[in-house]
Amino acid sequence: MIALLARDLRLAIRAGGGFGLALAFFLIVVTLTPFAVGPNTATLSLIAPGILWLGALLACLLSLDRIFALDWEDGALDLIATSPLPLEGAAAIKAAAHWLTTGLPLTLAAPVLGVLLNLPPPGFLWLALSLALGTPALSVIGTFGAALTVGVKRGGLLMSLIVLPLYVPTLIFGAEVARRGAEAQAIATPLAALAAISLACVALLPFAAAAALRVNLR
Amino acid sequence: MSLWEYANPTRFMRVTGAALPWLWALTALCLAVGLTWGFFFTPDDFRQGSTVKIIYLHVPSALMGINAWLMMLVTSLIWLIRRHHVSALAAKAAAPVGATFTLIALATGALWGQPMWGTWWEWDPRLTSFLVLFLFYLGYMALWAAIEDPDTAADLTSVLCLVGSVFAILSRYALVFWNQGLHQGASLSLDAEENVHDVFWYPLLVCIAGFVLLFVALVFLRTRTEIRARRIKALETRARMSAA
Amino acid sequence: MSSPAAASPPLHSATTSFDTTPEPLRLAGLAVARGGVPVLAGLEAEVVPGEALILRGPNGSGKTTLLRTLAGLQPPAAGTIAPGAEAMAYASHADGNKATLTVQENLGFWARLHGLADIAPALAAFDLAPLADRPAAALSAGQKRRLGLARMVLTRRPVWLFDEPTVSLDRDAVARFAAAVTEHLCRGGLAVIATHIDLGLPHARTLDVTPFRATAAPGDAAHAADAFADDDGSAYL
Amino acid sequence: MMPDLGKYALWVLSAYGVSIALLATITVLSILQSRRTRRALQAMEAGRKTGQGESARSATPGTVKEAANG
Repeated sequence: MIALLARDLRLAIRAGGGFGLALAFFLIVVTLTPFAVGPNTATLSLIAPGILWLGALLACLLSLDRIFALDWEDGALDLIATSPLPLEGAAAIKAAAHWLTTGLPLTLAAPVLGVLLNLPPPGFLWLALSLALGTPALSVIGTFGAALTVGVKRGGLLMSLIVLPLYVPTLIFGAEVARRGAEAQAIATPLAALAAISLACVALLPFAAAAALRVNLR
Repeated sequence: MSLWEYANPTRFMRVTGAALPWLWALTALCLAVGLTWGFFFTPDDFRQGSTVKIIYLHVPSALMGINAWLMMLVTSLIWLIRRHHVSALAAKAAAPVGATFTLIALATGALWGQPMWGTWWEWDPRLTSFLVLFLFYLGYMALWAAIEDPDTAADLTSVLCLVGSVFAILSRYALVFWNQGLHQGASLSLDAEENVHDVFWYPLLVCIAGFVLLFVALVFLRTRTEIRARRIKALETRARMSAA
Repeated sequence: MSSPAAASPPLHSATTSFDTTPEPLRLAGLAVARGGVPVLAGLEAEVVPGEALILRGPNGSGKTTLLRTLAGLQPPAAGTIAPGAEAMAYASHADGNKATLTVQENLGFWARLHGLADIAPALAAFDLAPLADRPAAALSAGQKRRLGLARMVLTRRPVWLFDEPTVSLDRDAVARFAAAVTEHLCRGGLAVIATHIDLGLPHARTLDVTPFRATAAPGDAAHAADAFADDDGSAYL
Repeated sequence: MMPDLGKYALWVLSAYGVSIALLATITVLSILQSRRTRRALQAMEAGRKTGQGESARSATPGTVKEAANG
């Protein structure tokens, strides 16, 4: 298990690994928002949690099709499937690698970018916490989407169409925690719901992803 | 002869071939009676005025939009467990029909709400969950279209349907939490006492029957088309194999 | 039959033993399908340890599908395979090595994936040690094939499955490959290789898959897999 | 005969109009697709019946293309 994680992390960091792409995309989306919405800081701070969450979600979505496509093309996926490592483990590890290279950096960068959007002070902590809880779900749902569409040439768009509706619950609860945190309201329920969804996804979706991989490897 | 016998393509074709003409006739009858009865012969609601007539389209289509996805879920499970091709093809056939019903529910819901809520589209949780359901339908149909091998496509779409169903229900509750909601109370809940007044009730039942029959007829028709398409593909493969 | 092995450098002795004792490979009534359509049916074969089975047959006759079924990547349409997929080491056309990783990192990954830490003997066996820190992108076809062979050894699995291994290899690389497989057979391993050239392996038997093609004749068991291909089409019209 | 729809006439009528249009579309599309597939299958079955194999391959252009890149 760790061998696959170590290899994927090394690949991501190596030249052309695409480690910084999601972060750069996130930065661009956040900087574009005031151009679209106008520089009025009052409106910006109102929509800051939502925009930051949506930016992080789209950045996650962007880097999903790399999860299996590279190993599919150079035959590594076949060899990993014949190795003692079960496909469920491989799917979970791929999701963890995606989270470490995309979800975690986004979670750390979001508060910094919050300054750009004039995020109210109490919001910083809750934004980071909600993203920390939400991005694992985004990664593992994305891994499931990637496993479904790995056989499809240029399946990136198809995968987004499949994965985005699956992101709806996490986005709603995550953005709600960030917004309520920013406005210092009670956040117990959305926080619990967000954590519950993430835990359920991380626990169950690798099995669905592995089933999809087995079908595609046939 | 167990129920599973119907999954054999030839028997399915024979049975549905016989049933379809009757089904179309019954559907036309129910729809005609239900809609005309509801449209022409029911009084206006004291609060909503004549817009209440939209109930005869909104409630049945909303009901069928959800039931179509449930039917797809069941057929996907049947395909995964018992590997019956007809079941997978029925799921593939039902998706566009379910999507159309969901679209009708969305359109009629928006039009019905417009006078009451004063805006064309109100982010009401129940109406919005139909929008999300519609996105699920699009993803499901796109996945079917994207994969050439029919068996692989059937497997992958079945897995997507299972996972999608869980997330559709999750989205449903997330949306209720997300916006308290302006939707009128359940006009058709099982505890009878708070249901719509009788005079609206009977035409509504007929309309629902009409929509259910329409759904079944369309799914039968489209499944037969899918089976014929698979038959053509099989004959072509055979011709190629015996030629090569 | 002069063995070409003499010309190549000395090979590894008992580098890494097998993790399971090699048993004979038995195929009983095996049928394989590609995309739901049966390709081969009624396959009977037995390979004893120390022996190689060479698969012959035109392109698209099902050799690759058969190898993938043996490797456990897809379930057989009918029949049985003994031993199970955990005894099979599979090598397809694409060797699954990452271009941006060095030879050492690639081999290290495959070794740890199969529960082995030490890759030095495998590196030495295929004299890849001087190439250890060269990125896989900079390897020649012959060097890539040697890297693939080193991976096969690292899996410590008795049955090697090769799909057209000598494609784009020059004469010397082919000889080296044949020597490595011969060494594997001498240590009691087995091999199933889909190839068109004569590798000069000591105990090699050839299996032509063409007679086992699943013909389009309706009615036979493997054929029933495609539920829509029955002969009488009247019900469909 | 037309019921007095009052000031909401536009909403009610457009709701009925849109719904009936959508229902008609899905039904007509399904029927057309069904007919097209059925005709193709009949052509193929006829081809298969006349010459067992030889003419079947030439009867439907699909197979020739299929065989070419098969």
